[in-house]
Amino acid sequence: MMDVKRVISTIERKYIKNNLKKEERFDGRGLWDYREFKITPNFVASAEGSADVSLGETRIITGLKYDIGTPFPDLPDEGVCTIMAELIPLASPLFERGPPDEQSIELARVVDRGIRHADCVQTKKLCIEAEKAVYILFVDMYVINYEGNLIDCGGVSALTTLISAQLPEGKWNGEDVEWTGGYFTGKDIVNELPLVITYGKIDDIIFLDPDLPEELVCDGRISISSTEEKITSIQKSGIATFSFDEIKMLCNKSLEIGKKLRKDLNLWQYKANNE
Amino acid sequence: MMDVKRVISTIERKYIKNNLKKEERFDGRGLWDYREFKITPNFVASAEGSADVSLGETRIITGLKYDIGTPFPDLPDEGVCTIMAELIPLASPLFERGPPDEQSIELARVVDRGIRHADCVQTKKLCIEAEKAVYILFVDMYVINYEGNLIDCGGVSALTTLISAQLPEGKWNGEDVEWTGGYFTGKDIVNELPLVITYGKIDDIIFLDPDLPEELVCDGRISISSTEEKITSIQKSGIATFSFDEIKMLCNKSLEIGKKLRKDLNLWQYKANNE
Amino acid sequence: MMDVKRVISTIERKYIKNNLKKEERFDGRGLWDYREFKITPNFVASAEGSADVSLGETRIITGLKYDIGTPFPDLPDEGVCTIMAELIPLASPLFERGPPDEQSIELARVVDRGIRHADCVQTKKLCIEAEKAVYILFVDMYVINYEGNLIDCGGVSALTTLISAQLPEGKWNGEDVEWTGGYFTGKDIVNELPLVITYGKIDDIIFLDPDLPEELVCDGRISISSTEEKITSIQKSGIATFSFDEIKMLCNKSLEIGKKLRKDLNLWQYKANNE
Amino acid sequence: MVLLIKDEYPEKLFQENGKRLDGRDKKELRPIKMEVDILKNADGSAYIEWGNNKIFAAVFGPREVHPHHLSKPDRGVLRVFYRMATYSVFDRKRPAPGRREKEISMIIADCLEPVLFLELYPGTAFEIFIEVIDADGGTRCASTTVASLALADAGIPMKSLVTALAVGKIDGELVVDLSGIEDKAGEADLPIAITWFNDEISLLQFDGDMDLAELDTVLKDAKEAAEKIYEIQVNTLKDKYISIQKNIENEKGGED
Amino acid sequence: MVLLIKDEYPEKLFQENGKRLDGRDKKELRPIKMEVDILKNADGSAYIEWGNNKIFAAVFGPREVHPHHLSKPDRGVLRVFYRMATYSVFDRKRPAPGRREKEISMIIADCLEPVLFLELYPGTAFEIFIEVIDADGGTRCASTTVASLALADAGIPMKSLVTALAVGKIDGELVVDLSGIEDKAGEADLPIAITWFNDEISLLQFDGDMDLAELDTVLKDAKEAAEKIYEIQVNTLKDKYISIQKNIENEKGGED
Amino acid sequence: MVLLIKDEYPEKLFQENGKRLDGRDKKELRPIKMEVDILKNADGSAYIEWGNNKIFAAVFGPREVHPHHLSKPDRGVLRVFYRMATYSVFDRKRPAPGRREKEISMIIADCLEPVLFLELYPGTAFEIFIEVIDADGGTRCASTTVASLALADAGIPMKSLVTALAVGKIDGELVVDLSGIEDKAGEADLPIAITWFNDEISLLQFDGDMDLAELDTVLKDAKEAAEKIYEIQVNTLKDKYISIQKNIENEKGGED
Repeated sequence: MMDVKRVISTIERKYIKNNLKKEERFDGRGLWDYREFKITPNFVASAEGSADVSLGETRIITGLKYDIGTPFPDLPDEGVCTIMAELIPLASPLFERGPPDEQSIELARVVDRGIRHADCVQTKKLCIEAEKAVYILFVDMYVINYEGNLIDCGGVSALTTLISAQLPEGKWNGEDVEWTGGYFTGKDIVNELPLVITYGKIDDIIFLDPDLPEELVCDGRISISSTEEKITSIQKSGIATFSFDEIKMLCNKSLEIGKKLRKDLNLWQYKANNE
Repeated sequence: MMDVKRVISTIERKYIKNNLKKEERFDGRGLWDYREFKITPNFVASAEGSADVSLGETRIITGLKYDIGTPFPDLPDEGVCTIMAELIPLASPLFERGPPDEQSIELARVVDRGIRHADCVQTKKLCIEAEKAVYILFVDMYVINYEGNLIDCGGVSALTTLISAQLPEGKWNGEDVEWTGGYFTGKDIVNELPLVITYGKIDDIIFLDPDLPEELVCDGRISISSTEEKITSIQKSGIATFSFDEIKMLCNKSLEIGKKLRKDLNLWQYKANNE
Repeated sequence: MMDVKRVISTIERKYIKNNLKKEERFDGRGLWDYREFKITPNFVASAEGSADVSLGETRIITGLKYDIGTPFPDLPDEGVCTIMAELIPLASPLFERGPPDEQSIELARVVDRGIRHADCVQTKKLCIEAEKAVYILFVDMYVINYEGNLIDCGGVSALTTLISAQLPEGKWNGEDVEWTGGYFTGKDIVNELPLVITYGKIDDIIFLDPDLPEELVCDGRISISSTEEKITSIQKSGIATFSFDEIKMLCNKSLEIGKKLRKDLNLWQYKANNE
Repeated sequence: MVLLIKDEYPEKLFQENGKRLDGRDKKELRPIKMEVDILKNADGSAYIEWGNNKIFAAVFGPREVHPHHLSKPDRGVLRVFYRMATYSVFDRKRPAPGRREKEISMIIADCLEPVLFLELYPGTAFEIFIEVIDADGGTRCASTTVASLALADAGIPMKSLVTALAVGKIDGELVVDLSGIEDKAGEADLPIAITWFNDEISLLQFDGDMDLAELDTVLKDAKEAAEKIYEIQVNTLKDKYISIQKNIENEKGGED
Repeated sequence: MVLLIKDEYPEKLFQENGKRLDGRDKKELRPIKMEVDILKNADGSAYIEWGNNKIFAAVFGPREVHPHHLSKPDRGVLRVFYRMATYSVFDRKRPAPGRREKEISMIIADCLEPVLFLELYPGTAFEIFIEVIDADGGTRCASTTVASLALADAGIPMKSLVTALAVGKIDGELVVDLSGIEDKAGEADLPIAITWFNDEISLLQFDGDMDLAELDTVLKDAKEAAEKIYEIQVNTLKDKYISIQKNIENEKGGED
Repeated sequence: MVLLIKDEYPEKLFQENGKRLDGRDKKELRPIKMEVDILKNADGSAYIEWGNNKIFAAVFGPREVHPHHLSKPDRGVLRVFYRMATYSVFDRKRPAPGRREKEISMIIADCLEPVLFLELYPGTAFEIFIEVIDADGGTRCASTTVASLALADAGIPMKSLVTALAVGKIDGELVVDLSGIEDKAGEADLPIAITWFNDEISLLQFDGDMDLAELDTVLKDAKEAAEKIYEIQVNTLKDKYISIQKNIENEKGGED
């Protein structure tokens, strides 16, 4: 792979940093502004749920497929929801072909943890018959264009996909699963709406939603997932270090920004309607 | 791997092409002549069917193994016949070690499609008990020497292998498959005898059964499978383009050549006899 | 990987060889002396059996895990014991990351064969219910430090691990395996105590228990497993050749050295006691 | 375990009124929509919606070849990577590219190479990445068609565009542009690509069962239908140039 | 088939006397034992026993980078390979390294890099191999802690040691140093690492459910506990130097 | 699901008349047939039928080493790739080479290397590809024997040929040249190879159960039997040179 860090020259690095110090960003945003989110739900006819989400020029198309499987023995009445990410080379010359690399593992894991620990997907509702049959959901994210901050874009993409989902409803006939003829929708599955919010850090400057050049020059990032009142997941990456006070400040900010974003995006509008 | 195209020098390319234009080939064949086929059935004692087939110096040894499996849900009363090809490095310095490359995938696929779409293997006869147990046949081709036109050699090799097959006959005892003591032979399985016929194209010259130097210099190939009256499969490969008239001419020729070859090879003579 | 043979210079090779000719070794041992064995059983709390074994500076930590599986159809009343080895890069700059290489396959196979053919693990005692459920034991060796002669160290490590084992005892309730509440220990599983003994050969000099420099310069090695009275396994490796008389002499010596070592190590002291 | 709903096919592929299940006549194409210059990070890109197919193509190059031993000293190489998203099909596809994807990649490369001047780019590679986001029959043809647009969008010299579509036989009738269901439940499927600079066929596959007369007819139908698709391709490129033209004029206007 | 004994968790994680299941108070660490210079073939090495965790770390470098394209012309690279032995966990782990192991490797590398002067070692690599022989909760933190010791043992210039531990919430109570059972059955888990040269946080992960006040408290607890672990690290290194010192003195004595 | 017919072994491996199941005496070899120069694209090749074993060997070299880092500056390397066809055994083998095949490849390489002068070929490789088309016990020995012929056919300087066979114990009796069924159902199996230039053993493996006296006897039997196989190897090469000689003479005759 190209050495990502070398795509940006030392001059650019200085320029970006100096601008950030002056609280100026190349695209005119303030330090705590998001780029624009654009959401198209149900983009993929073959999927049981899907969303095409852009954050600025970063674009992720996510789809949901399902299977019926036997539950894990230690969670006999819970379904499973897995998140996968593919950073395909179409999206950037920085991505290479081959098995998932560290960056795609990170994207999937951070989005997954933001969802998992917020009691977002009600896995007990994905149970058809305890110990016998549960839904296994596959939420697969494909990065179509990469312009920085995949995580926040992926978080909204995965969440919208789940909300838009519509699965055939199964019941246990004593031996096998059969279709009731009805459907099971995102409204039945999704409980909380956790949002993951990512900040970059260069030297001692912290800013929201890094775009690609900012991501390439920054020392590190921190992604904080939260519901209305609680922090549910944190992931620091890169070699930046954060002071204890900075962490507290960012947790605080995340609750605040999350609240606003949750209202602005109004994701429930994308729920499936045919029941 | 070696760059196949560079094995042949520009001078050789010109020489081969000029000869073909004069309808002359290095080994004295006319444009529409096959090299000689040699067939040894039942070459491998450990296999349930096998054939050692040479087309000129190209040699492929194919064997058939079977397993009993559960049928696909959407084809509950049909067995399965899979074709695999290995281009082992023993056969040519052009082949490298490692997982199957494009050329071996192509060989397996073209032979497979020629067989599959001609209703050659009667998959319903490979059913022991609907929804419960069917035969899964593995027809595996090993290229022992490579001197061009693997596909036509492989087609005859796979077909002879199927015809020579002798499988233990199973019956369903309500719970499991047990052996009746009898056998199931190629005669019971094979219906049609589709033959795949390959042509090379250099500039605007088309010719039957390319040998290795011809294959290495040609712009492309086309393989056409047919039964007595019908075309059942076509596969163009390489960067040659064909006019609409050329395609019609070749389809016509394939029926004609196929008829003659089917008679000459008389593959039914290789059927297993012990029932 | 580094070219192992080039780690040792020609001068060192001559020096080691000349010393061996004078029956002198760098660490003061005689030609037929072992380095010291140190054994710590039950090193790993998470494993059902384990041993930390050093032979001089060579150190292998082995653990045993189990699973319950269906027996092989041709051995319906026998459990399975598999041996695996990992030569992790922590143990030596000579080891590289990646899938198991030839050396780790060799270590696992030679230790496995020494155990398997000596009727060491009584696989029939690993049967819970014929045709239904048997124990599958995984004995996994991790090389922690590599200073030559992994095989003899691994042999003692695997054997001690088996002796120290303590598995929950299962019984068949007609449908599934349930725990009796009791345990199954190494004493119930292990029958014979085969020891594998390895010799190096440089030119025409043969010596016991090669250390790392000796292993790197020697032409080949031979590992001989034996019980009290019988030879149960031999494996020659490397490009040394042995005369027929040398083989006879070494088989003889192996019975002799094995007897002494079996007494000195007194492996039965490490058996699990809680029944 | 069996999925709740099986991917089953209807017994008949024509309605009582003689129309196909999706309401089309035998020689009618599904709705097709194309866009170019849709992916900012690629040297050229295009997007196609063809029935329910949704496919992106991105072109990079000429650029260095990785791994290096795949480069050729006397010409450029064309590498195509056709992939399907896991969720683009009825049963979730495994994430790793399978044999089918590799085979189709090779076929598309062979089919596009005749229109390129690779001899002008020794030692370099053109790489085309194709991602099928939603699949509904004929993805290899739609991919070829959109990849040819992406090459044009990248400004790479070409002898002509390439247009591909699948024709075939369903319920005994010859039709053009097989839908997913027609592809699976029909009797014959013939993907074909035409290189317009010489009016010849650069991709041809066939699986099924046809006599010579049927083949003759269906090839003619294919060419007629391809001409309609070609027109859409050309207009998509024209629209792009018109819009660029307008931008330039607007800027000039602004300068005045 | 189901294993005979399931890996089940108790309903309560506190005893009646208010102690945790292993008898600890909320802010009490498990027993920790460290050693350095334990693997003769490495440039630096260390071993830690932390509760039932048993972990080895070996450092090699600065050395050539394989494969070469991973090297950087202007600085050294730090590569961490965290692996778990198959038998180190309740259900046997598959031998090949999984995604989790690769992710943790990356996290540990990011967490250690701030204390190194990689700009002084252009074109080379430091490689840290970590092998978890026995696992009981908090392996990523114990691995970070022991890897930092192994770096020091290798004599590599460092701004400071790094200390990591996991704090969290079990049965609604905030505790430090989660055990394996507390990690699995608890409500929140927060691994954290501190780079002592700037008193900042170089690893921070969190999964669970906490309000801001809880987070504030638990971070404070984490720092206090980390200071105790740091002391053990420093003493382990001191002991090594003292013993080297003694050896030298003994030798000198012998010379007299 | 269980295969219809299991791969079962008889209870006794001797007939009432004292002969082995295939009619052989204890010290009798199975029929052996060899050919050289059978694969036109290799630098040297050979084919062996030994009982029901059918094995091809092809030698390429000296040639460049891929990947390059496996080459040695001061000597050539010998690489052996032993593979079994999927259909060569009772239960279909998976297509990808397994651990057993890699292990046997290494053993055969070690066993053949002593007869080569690799120090004369620095930086290059000899590669031997062995394909077992039909297997019936003793394939590693038959492969070694046929590979040694292929090396000679390639005209590579050798100190001597190498001959290998398996001896063993079945139903308590020592026998030579174990068949497939004897290998699986017998008590002991001892593959051995002899390098004739020094009359020493270059491959020796043993699995089973023998006391010293038995081992002594069986090694003697092995050597006697190997001498018979060696004769066949030599005659196969002689026949080739005679036929070349004749061709040359015929050509000369033609010239007259």
